[in-house]
Amino acid sequence: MNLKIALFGIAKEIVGQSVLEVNAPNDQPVQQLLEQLRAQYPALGQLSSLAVAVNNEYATDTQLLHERDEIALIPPVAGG
Amino acid sequence: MNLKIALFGIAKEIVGQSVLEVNAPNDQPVQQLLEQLRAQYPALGQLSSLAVAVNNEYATDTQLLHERDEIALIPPVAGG
Amino acid sequence: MITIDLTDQPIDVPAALQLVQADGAGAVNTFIGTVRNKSTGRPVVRLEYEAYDSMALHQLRKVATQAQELWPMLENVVVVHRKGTLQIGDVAVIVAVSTPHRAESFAACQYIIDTLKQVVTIWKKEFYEDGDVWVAAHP
Amino acid sequence: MITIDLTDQPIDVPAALQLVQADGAGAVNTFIGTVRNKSTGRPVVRLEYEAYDSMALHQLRKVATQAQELWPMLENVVVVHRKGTLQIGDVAVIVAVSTPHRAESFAACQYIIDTLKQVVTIWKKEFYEDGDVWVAAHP
Repeated sequence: MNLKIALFGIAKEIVGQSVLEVNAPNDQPVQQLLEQLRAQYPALGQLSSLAVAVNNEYATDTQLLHERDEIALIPPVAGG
Repeated sequence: MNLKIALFGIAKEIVGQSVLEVNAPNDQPVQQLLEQLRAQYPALGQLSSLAVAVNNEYATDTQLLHERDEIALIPPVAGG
Repeated sequence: MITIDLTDQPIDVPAALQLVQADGAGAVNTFIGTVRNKSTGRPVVRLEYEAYDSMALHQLRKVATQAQELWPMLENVVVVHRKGTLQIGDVAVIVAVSTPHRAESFAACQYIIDTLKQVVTIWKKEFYEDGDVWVAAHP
Repeated sequence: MITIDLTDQPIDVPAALQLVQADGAGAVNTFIGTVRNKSTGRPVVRLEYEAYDSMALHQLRKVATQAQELWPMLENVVVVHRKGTLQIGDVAVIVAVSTPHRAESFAACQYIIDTLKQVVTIWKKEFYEDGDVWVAAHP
């Protein structure tokens, strides 16, 4: 399946674009997507934290991703 | 000596005036003034608390009063 | 900087917030006390605050100074208390403090309003449809 | 009532305070975060906030709703966060809550700002004379 991943803040800078398209096996868990992205962009592995959001909620590591999900990569937030 | 005592809130209502003049022996302690006033105006004895202020500071029971002090009777405060 | 006021005019909240801000302070905590439409379940129609002005101002400044001793990083403190007749929704008191970081702004502001209520010589009379009461006067 | 906003315009603090007031709530606690002129000792010249808007709004509402569950007496909650470029002294965030009594107003407001900082998808870049840093990005 094809995943579109929205990127923000330092993650957008590291990857160099604001949306990343990734080809992934069906029902891929969050953890595997993160591993794949960290392998491709080692600077992502140096962040204090890196989460995945699915449909505006933080996803767990074992959550399965689907093609129509709204997926985003969430580097350390710093609001307020 | 002659003490002028400023009255506020419910104490002013109980006594029926905003300044009370009291004749007291020299160097009277606060505690004795309070006893004298409670005897004269028993409703003062029913308040949750009754303090004396001398020159804008709360006075202790044993503090001695002087004629030129600015003295006030402080019923329970309720600012804020 | 400490700013203290006791006024029979409506409290200017934006002006107080303007005064408390400091370029070195990223955190501003503000407590605003307003007149509620009821007190212990009883409908309130209005309030009257009476103050022993000179002592109230002196005690307010003392409380603010104590807060600056307890939280030395405190930048500015503004405390304004209203007196006279107040209607429902009117602002009775504002306490605003600025600090570099937020935890201290909450702690210092709460300390000031809590202590103010214990020591500042201001008295409140609540008026109901059928009577009035000096708040806290009796056990 | 919960009011949430994320805006690239200057935050209207008096409007937020107006919105939070309720006749049944005598206590309003407000936290305002402003841009400090330094960060960990280094002079800051300006900030940029970037947001994942839909998620930030969703998470802000969730935090406010959680606060109402934790403090059922909470009347109104207003949270407004700024995004885009901010100068020193600009308001970055305001959290305002109203409750019948004051202790809960402090607790609920502090809960909201503390939780906001942990979960809301907003990123901050600080600009110095000689560079810039994404705040909290690296250990």
